[in-house]
Amino acid sequence: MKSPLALIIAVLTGLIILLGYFIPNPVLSSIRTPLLDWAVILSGVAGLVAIIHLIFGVHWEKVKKQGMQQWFSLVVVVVFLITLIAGLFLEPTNPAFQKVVTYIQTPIESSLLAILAVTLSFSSLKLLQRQRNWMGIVFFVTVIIFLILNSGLLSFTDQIPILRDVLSGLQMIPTAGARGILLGVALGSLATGIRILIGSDRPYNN
Amino acid sequence: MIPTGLDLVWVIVSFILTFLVFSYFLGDNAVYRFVMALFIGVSAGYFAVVLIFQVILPNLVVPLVSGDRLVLVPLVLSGLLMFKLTPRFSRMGNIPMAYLVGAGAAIAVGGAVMGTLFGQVKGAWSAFLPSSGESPFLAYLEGGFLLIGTLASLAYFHFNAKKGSATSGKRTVLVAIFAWIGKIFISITLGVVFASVLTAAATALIERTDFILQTIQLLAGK
Amino acid sequence: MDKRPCPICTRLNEPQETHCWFCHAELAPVSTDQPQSSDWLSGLRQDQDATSDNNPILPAESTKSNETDKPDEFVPDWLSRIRSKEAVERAEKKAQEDKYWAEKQSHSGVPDWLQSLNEDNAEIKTNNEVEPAPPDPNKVKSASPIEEPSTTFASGDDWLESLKSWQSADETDNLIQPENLEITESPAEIEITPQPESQEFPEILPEPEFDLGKIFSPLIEEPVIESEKPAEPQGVVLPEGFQPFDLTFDETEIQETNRQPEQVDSDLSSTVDSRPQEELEIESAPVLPNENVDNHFSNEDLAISLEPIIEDSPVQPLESAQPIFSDDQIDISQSLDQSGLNFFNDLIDVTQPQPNILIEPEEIVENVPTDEVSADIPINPFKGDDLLLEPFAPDDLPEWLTDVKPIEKPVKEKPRSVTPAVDDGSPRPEKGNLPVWLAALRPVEAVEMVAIPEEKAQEGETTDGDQAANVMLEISAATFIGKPSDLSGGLRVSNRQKTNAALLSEIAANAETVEESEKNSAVGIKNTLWRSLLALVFIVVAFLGGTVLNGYGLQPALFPGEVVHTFDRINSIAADKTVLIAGDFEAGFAGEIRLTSQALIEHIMRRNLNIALMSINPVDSALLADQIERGLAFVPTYQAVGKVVDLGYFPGGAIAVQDLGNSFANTVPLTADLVATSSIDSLKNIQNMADFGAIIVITDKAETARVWIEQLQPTLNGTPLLMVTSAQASPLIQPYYQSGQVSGIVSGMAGGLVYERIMGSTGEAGRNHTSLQLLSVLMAALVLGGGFISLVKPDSTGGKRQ
Amino acid sequence: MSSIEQVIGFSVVVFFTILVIVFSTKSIRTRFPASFRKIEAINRLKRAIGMAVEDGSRLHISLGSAQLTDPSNASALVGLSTLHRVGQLTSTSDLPPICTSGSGSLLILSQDALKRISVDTNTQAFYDPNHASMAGATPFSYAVGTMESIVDRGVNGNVLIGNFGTEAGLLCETLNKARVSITGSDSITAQSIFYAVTQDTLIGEELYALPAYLAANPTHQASLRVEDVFRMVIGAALIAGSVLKVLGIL
Repeated sequence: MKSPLALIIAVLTGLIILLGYFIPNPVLSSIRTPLLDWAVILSGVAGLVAIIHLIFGVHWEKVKKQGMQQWFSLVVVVVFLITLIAGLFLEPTNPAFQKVVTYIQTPIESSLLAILAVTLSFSSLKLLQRQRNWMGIVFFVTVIIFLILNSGLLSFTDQIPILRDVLSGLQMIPTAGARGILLGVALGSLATGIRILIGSDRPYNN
Repeated sequence: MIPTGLDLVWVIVSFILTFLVFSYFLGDNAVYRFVMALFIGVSAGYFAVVLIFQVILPNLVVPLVSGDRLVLVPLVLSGLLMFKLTPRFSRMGNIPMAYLVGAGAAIAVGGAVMGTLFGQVKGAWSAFLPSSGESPFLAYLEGGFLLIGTLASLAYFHFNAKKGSATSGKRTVLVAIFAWIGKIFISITLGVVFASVLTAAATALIERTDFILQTIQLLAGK
Repeated sequence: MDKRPCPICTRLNEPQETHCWFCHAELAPVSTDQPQSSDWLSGLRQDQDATSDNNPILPAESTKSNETDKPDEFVPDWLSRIRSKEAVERAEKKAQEDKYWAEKQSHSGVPDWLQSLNEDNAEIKTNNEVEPAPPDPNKVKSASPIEEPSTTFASGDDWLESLKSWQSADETDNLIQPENLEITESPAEIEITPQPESQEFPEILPEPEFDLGKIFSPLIEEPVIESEKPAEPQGVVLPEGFQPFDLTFDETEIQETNRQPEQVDSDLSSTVDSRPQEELEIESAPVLPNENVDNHFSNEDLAISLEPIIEDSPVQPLESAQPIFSDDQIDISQSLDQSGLNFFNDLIDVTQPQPNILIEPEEIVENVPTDEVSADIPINPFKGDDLLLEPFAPDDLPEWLTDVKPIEKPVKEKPRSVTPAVDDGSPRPEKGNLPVWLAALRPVEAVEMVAIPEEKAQEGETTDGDQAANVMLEISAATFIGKPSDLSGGLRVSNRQKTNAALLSEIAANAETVEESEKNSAVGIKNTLWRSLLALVFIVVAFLGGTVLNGYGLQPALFPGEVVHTFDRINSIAADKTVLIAGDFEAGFAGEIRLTSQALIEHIMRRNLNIALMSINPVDSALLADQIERGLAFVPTYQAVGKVVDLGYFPGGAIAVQDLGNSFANTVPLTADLVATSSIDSLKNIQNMADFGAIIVITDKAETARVWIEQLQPTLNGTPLLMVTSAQASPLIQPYYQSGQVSGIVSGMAGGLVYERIMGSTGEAGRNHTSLQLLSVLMAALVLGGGFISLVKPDSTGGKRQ
Repeated sequence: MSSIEQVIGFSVVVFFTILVIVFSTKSIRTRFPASFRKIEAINRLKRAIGMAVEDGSRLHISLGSAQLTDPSNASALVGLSTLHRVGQLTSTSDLPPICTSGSGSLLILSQDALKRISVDTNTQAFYDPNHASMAGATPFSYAVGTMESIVDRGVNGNVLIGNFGTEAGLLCETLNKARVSITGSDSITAQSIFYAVTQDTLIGEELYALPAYLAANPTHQASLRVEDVFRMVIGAALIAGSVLKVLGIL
């Protein structure tokens, strides 16, 4: 069953905020600013809802089941509770609590990124097997050239005018390609947003 | 800066965690999964604390205490959103979600038009302006090259097929030619970005190995 | 009529006979003193010792059709025996039967056997009118059934008895053992029976499964049922591959459960017997435990699930109506506890005309408490029928196949939907596993999405002048693709078919999967080994670059302009100005960001500028604070306590940036420590972002950099916007630097190294620079080598080709 | 931001909206039926959907970690439309799709989408709110949680549509174990990773076309046609503006 109230709220909110982009009216701006702030607050609350669901809806349910996953989920729940309680007592600006980020989260994420260096390189071995076409070959050649460029091994070319211009021109190409991609993405975003604003797509309705 | 005391303990924890994550090189294993569980729990806990102290308290609770009536609206909406936790009453949360989606759609449209469309179009135009010391001819050449690349990349995405080719899905000749050129530009772009991603990841690996090295030296020095 | 037809086997008997000579069933007119005809177990046991004269015979019609339709190669020994005995009997009775069957043939459109049932119904109805008192359910349970069971389950009993000649006593006993019930209580017991199979073995899967619905609702005419077939929702767009799938069910089993109560009523009015509705209601009264039903079912439930029983009730007392269920379910139906709903949902399935759908008892049994099973309950024939599916299966198959067990899948314990239109209580469909080679052959056209039907549009278009509004309506009407309501709970397949499927899957698995999984695991191990080796090489190279080979790396000959401009901008900031450092990066990039930005932050500290820290990512507060702390190690004279202000985390991403562009003072009223920004010396003069000395955005993503540039730069009025980015964002931010929107960029470790060089300091970037160069070359070599190998030895599966 | 830009921007939005509505009308659709070029990755997705129904395997859709308050949310909204459509198309299977995301609002919307699918397709019995989950609170933890979901739930087909960062590389680690994985992102970084590591990648704007190619509803196809119209307008504007720039007028 569709909720007309939800539709009206979505469309109205969207239109007011959107008009604020185009019409520099102080009244409109005074309405639009709190609307945006509320959206930010709601986004934060939605984050809390999602975390509660993640811990008590997903992982706590897994804790009740048998198997190896049970123990991993138990770790998730326990660690979450410890972090939450510590944070509630210490507050997030406390340097002691911030060590959770600097000494736990950062090393883990950095290590994951480091893993990517290996796994992406390994996957790139078969790049041409996956993309055996013109695009793939151009991609392949570009990756090699720019890896060497990024390494700084070709820094001597800065002193050779022709080579420098060629490499400079080569580095312009991504600008054109990225611009084309970004314009396309903008068109797609525009279409997606408008479909919601005219009530066609309603991801919020039950 | 040599860590001591509790800081040293944290460094050792960090050191161990790095090794445990690196165990993934040996394949997906229980140790790695344990660390990932720890990671998910810690990040969720930290995020929750930040949300409580830096979003909800200053934006909902503090204004409410100080008598700001306008805050009742987001407060009620937030309350309704909490109903999404229970499947039975989840419909109550549709209103705040509708609000969020409407706002998000407007932000997407506004950002696409005012940010990206205008920004990129103006950027393409500005390429024709010669920078300081550059000859206008070179600037036009450069701008023209970029323009063709941009147009071709745009043409690559063209979706309409030519009439009568509903089954073959072929584009018109002109669009097809431009699309082919655009494909080259796009693949170069993706290649450049991918090379940069590899560089960033390699930097992370280097930073981690450097950390391992430093920690070993620190512990050996102790 | 001289001869009286048996209500079970429909054969003619002498008028003085009280029991059928063929099947020992009671003959219809004798309404009192019914023997335990439904004591199926005892009957079966007696038949074990019976002589060949007593061998049961399949219904004549079905036998006839079998003989004509069925290829010879499908006739097993046991069937030959049955047929030979039948032939003898038929020869004796043919003359009398011909007359009788000729009479029956006059009823067009209704199968003979069903017609006979209807006639029997009429007879029994008369009997019930004589005895209208509603039977006590408890009594009914223990009492022998009256006439109708024998009528209703005629073919079932007949079929069961026909088995006696070939079925061993052990097997027969097993059929009715409770343990056996439990054993067969596999979760996947109910599945689809493919149409051809049911046609292939009509003699072993006779009418009971086919026509349970007809038996339970003999008053509903077939054509009416067909016309009542639920239309597929308008606008349904199914992939082509799905269409036959659904159509199959449209033709077979969707019909009944989708019937709305009023539709059923209208059907009743056009029943064969054309009995008045009141009469039907009266007849239903004795049988239905109405008070219980009222307590536990919605009107819709009753209307849909019980209608057929109501119709049959006079001739089908409860215990005979239950035979499809286990005995203990009779108790359940009387107590009608919470599980009653499922119970009757199951009943719905059974009462539908289901030519190719078999109901097996296990699912029903699982809902029933075993302590309610009473020993003296007559074994119900339908139960037996269902159970008989089990022993039949092995006999249909060669012995070597009988060991193949159906694949069991766990029953989901979630309660079913209470919506009658949705939940028919059926279990989940059995999964199929196509071999990989077959899946690969599947043409995409088979699942090509059908174009959006135009019918939807018509719904929305009422007037010409209101097209926009119509579009809105049309838009909102999603293209529905749904399960037919009675399929929502799953599809049903017999155990025998499961056995066949298990066999097939076993063969397929042996042929493809095992080999493939072995191959995959071998490839997986090989990949892991190679990857581990590669990781080791990477780590060793990184170590060497930072230690032994440190200093051998090539230094940049020229300093890139964007880094030099950054340095110049920082250098030119007035001493009393505050620099805003906004962090918008993930913790994973903290290492790279530190290598990139360390020299820049040192530079700001050396200049003794005020710093305001702001984080758009929740973790950045901590990471920026850590950066400042590290900077203090190199610039110990910097008074961080008074000079650095943490503004905390700003949620909202792009919105926060936009707000900052509009007004800093309004957007940031408090610091992270909840102190008013207006009360802080370094911030009290700042109303807008343009009032800062410089804005340094530290980010790892080109997208977030774009947001800052596009949203904020136009409001800065010449205040430098500087970017410190991860290497991965650099190529996409360069154009902004070239267009002048960004004043300077320091990107990646290479940028950090250049900044260090400009500063004349030595830091982490310089220490690790060689490692980066080595790793970059290594990665380039790997990609190159991999590419050459790919060209020389292409992957057998092939990639995307143009 | 000049006022002329605001007027042009407003005009763009208004004309875009009008054209979407016009192209959605039945008369236009029947008189000028749409025909789109083929996109191989989407063809494979269609095949994967059919296979998922037939062999009873599960599809997984991941929406990335964009916040609804970010401009990059459009890709996630497309992911939601895709989730809804895929859910409809696989409704005859007994394994509804699972969905992971990296932000709270996307979690709630994906739960709503799954519930709506179950109502639309009479499969409430299969609805489980836990089929949609926020796998992690940060992009990397989301990637790690999603990897676990893919492995633990026996997913045989993946659709990754949304805003991803470098963590896309981690996700790709498990994608290759599935039969089919369709990837697409508005982020060029993620696109490059997907292109290098996976076989079926939707590049740039192609991801926004996914619901239209899956025939979700008339406006999706209409908006695709309008995008083509505006693409030409943008092309013309680029050329005209460049000429004016060279001439020194602009």
